[in-house]
Amino acid sequence: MSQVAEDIMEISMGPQHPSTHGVFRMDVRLEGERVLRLKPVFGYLHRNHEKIAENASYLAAIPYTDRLDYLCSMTNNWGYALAVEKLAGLAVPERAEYIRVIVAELTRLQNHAGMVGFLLQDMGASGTPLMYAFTQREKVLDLFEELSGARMMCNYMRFGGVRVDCSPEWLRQTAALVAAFGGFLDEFEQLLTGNEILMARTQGVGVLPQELAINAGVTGPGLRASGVNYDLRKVDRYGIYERFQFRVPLGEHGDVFDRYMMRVLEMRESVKILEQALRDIPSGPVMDPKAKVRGLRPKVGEAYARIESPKGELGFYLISDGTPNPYRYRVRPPSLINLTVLEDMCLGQNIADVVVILGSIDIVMGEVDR
Amino acid sequence: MLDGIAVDQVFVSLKHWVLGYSPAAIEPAVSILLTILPILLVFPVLFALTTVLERKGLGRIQNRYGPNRVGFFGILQPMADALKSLTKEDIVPASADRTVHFLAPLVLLAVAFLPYAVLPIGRNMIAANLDAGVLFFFAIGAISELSVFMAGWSSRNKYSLLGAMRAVAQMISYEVPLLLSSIAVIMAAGSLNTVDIVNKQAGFSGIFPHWYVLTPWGFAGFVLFMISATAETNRSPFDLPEGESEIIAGYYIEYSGFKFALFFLGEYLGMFAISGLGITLFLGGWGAPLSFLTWIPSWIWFFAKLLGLIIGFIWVRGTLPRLRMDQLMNFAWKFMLPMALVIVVSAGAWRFLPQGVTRWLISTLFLAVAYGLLARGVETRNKIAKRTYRFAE
Amino acid sequence: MTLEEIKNRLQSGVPGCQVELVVNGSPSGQNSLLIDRDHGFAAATLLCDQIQLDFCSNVTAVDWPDREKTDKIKTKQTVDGVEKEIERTIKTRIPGYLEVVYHLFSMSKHLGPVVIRMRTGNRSDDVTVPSLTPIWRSAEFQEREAFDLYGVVFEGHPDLRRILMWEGFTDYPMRKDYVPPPDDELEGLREQ
Amino acid sequence: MLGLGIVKGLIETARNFLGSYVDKNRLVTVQFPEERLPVAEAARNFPFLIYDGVDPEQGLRCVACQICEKECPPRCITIEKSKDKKPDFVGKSQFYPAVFDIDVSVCMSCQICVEVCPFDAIRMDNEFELSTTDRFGGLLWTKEKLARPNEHYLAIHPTEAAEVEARRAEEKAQAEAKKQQAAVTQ
Repeated sequence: MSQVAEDIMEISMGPQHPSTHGVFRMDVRLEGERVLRLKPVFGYLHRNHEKIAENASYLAAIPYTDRLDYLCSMTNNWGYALAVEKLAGLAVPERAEYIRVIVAELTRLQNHAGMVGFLLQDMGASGTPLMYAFTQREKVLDLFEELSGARMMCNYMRFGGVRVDCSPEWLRQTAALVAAFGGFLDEFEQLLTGNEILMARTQGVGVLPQELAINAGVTGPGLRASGVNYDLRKVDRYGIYERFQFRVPLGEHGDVFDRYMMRVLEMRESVKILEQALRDIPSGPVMDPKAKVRGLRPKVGEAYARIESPKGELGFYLISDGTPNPYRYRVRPPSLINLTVLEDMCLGQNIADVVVILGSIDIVMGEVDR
Repeated sequence: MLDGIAVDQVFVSLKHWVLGYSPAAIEPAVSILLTILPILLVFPVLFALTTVLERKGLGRIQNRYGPNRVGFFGILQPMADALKSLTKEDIVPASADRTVHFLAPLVLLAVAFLPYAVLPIGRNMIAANLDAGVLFFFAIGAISELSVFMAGWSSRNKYSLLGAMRAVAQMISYEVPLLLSSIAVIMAAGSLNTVDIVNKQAGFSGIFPHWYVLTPWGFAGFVLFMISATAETNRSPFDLPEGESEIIAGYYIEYSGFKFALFFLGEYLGMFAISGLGITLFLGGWGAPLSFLTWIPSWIWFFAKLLGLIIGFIWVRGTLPRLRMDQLMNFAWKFMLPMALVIVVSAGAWRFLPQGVTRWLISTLFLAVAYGLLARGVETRNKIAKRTYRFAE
Repeated sequence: MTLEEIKNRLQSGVPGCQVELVVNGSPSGQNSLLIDRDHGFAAATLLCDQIQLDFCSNVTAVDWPDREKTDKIKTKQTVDGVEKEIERTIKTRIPGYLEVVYHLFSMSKHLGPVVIRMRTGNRSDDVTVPSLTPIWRSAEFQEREAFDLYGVVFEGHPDLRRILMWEGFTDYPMRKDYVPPPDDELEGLREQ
Repeated sequence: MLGLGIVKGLIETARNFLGSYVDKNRLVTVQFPEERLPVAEAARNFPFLIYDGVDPEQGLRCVACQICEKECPPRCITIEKSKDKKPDFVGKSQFYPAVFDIDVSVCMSCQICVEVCPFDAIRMDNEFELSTTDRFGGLLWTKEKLARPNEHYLAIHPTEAAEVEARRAEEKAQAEAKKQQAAVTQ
């Protein structure tokens, strides 16, 4: 580490650091505790997911999408399945669309709860909010295990529907969880939202102006915290989201507190969506009968599909050349692109804030490095 | 039922009984030894119990068990921890300054045991009845910063240096409110001698004791004292020197094995010492809380109150996130310091006004106005405010 | 705002810019505009400012190696006096190139994807494309990734370094003709 | 009023502290070796081969068609066809795998092999206490280690197994009927 001037200190935060949310490194130049320069370094978890998917068939790529953002495997599957359905022009039966919305919103609940828990952990609360969040997350993961067989690596969606139908018992358990989730959120907010130390540590910290957010392609709760009304569930209306009444929370200041509140308010909206979806889920097939399980050969062409994953806009860009393997398979990683503005937000703040700002962006290294 | 006094003085009479057997020539040495030995035994055992209590308390706060595998309900967990820290390899970084690196935990430990000399644990159970007991306590308390900086500097590690800088800045800046909040008590008691302070609070009016904490300025002083005590011992909302999530472990990052355990022992002993002083100044030392309870021995009351304060520390640690360095300093100098001065004024008003309701009203008025103004100052400086959010359809 | 209108706006707005509509065979119907790389930057600024495509969602590179197109053509040939139609297959070698694809959206007007593509000269020495990071900051990391995994050099990129592979790495792993180095440890496992 | 939010937070943790002694669904910890959560019926860990009847060699359903080997994303299945054939449950003579290895250290339990297998020969087990010290040999499961009786499949995935049983029984009945008809017309 070069020692430029006597009082300038260069330290490397990561890749092995308690709060970089995975193997992520930041070359930070400090003057005392104030940040002068911050260069993120990626690549420690790079497995070349895209090359693997290009050498495998369309079906074989699905279990790999679980490992992109390994906290939200269901929404990753959905993004990829949506892209292939657009590419090959497959239809999805009604019940499957409803199940997709249900599991996606469940994923959003457990991801946002986890994110708030990790953010408080970075702020020094010794594990209490994280444990409350993870208690709820366990309940959601048990539902996923009941449905798809695995807690985190669900491998559940297929092109033209979902792999397994959900039993009425499963729907009852989901309804019970959704009913109790409101209570958990009230307790969580009582512990956190009014807390003066939390407000002092996050309000006015890591401010992201609206123009920079749009220009730097920040998407998801981070963008809406800066006041931009852009939620793909409302913009693209993919799946059957236009059938549900829910609102999109918007912040004004675009600082860490707003990003925290976005997650909490979005959890409340997801609970509303889940209640409506569970109420009017139809019966019927969950898989397009004529969709073939293996050996899918879409016609030559390309397609770009994107969904509102809990981290932001997760896009899949596929080019097919008629063979069973995709010619080009590209994942648009919301975590990586949201990190573009990390340095802009951290300049001038001190080192305790760098950790909090990184936590508020909510990255998962599996998706950043692919 | 045993006569109350006998049980109360059981340790004192035990000591005199043993003294009787020692030859006259070395009698003063043996008597000193007999007062030091219990302190060296009782408080490390209390440290062991507190680690279990802390981990089980934090566990239960987080809806999980705490350690419950080693021994019955996890009681033997500290033995396991001690064994682990003894057998762990003691790694010293190559570029470390070896002697200072080795001395740091020893200095911390020596300094951690000294304050117990002036703490009245029970009726005439005090190691050294100094006239300036409180002054001695604060003088010794200031040395622990030296050992923290020795540890941070000698490990030659950037994070430990950051941690050491933070530790020194924090301890020095919270020493001032600590002293000022105890000045009100010294003023009211009229003496620096801890035994006098406890005796001043010994009387009862009706069934309530004359504890200083039950007066308005005393309660505010006690709250201020405990906040700066948390900061002094680097415990939770103020555990910036060992901010795990920011600078990994602060000044004891390069310590492993038994030296690491010594740091923890030093920190916990500092916590017990400063809680002991808090009990002596505000909670009436070893006095009984209600008049009809005086038959319980005095030292049991001291340890009961100590246990209460420890539970308070654990409770706060389980709830609050950490402050940032500049907020910590602002809070000390711009909220705690003026508040402590107002407490002194309020204690003065309490002292010279006649008894009765007016005295209560005036001193609480002082405190309430000061609190309102200073709290608004903190909120505007940190720009914290409740927020409402709009929703798009 | 159909693709045709955008194409005309581009041709009128940016003098001398060749814009070609690339039809997309899949039912997704996302056709794209192939813009020549010399006027790429000017075209992109027009798209961003005048057509308010203020959000560049996805930037990626695609490797099109040299291809052999074999097509049968029927020619009339007189063979020893008799006129016969014979089929001859001719192999035309299409030189490969690296292609960069940008998916642009408008956050203010909730406009759908406008896909623009730029192509490099060939796959070996002439691999430069104008960088659009000065226009959309979201392209910064994605262009660095395209450089790292495909070898497309972006002129005007503020900080063009490898983003995923380590500095000492020389090859471009995502190209179709990339041969990974023998992984000794793995090989050892196979023989056992 | 400064400090009110902190006090509310303290009350919240106190409620959880007391709740964990009183309220059953607050304290959710399961003491693993002594108490065990019931395994979800659809839970999956590593694949296993099914054989009917008693003898694993004879009853193995797998006909070494190698579809699963081709479709397996991490390619952890290696199959070598046998030279001779043996009759399967409907009497048709089929190949059988001489070698059927799954490298369990590579397998990511994604159950695509189960999905693509046309002969219901491979299913996902939910056994998870599988740690071994031997990294190479221990985790390369051969045919013998993979084979499990059909009863095991009926035990761990009851509903799914019931459907498969029904379908196989019906196929068997059709084959029988066709055979009788063929015998009659002869």
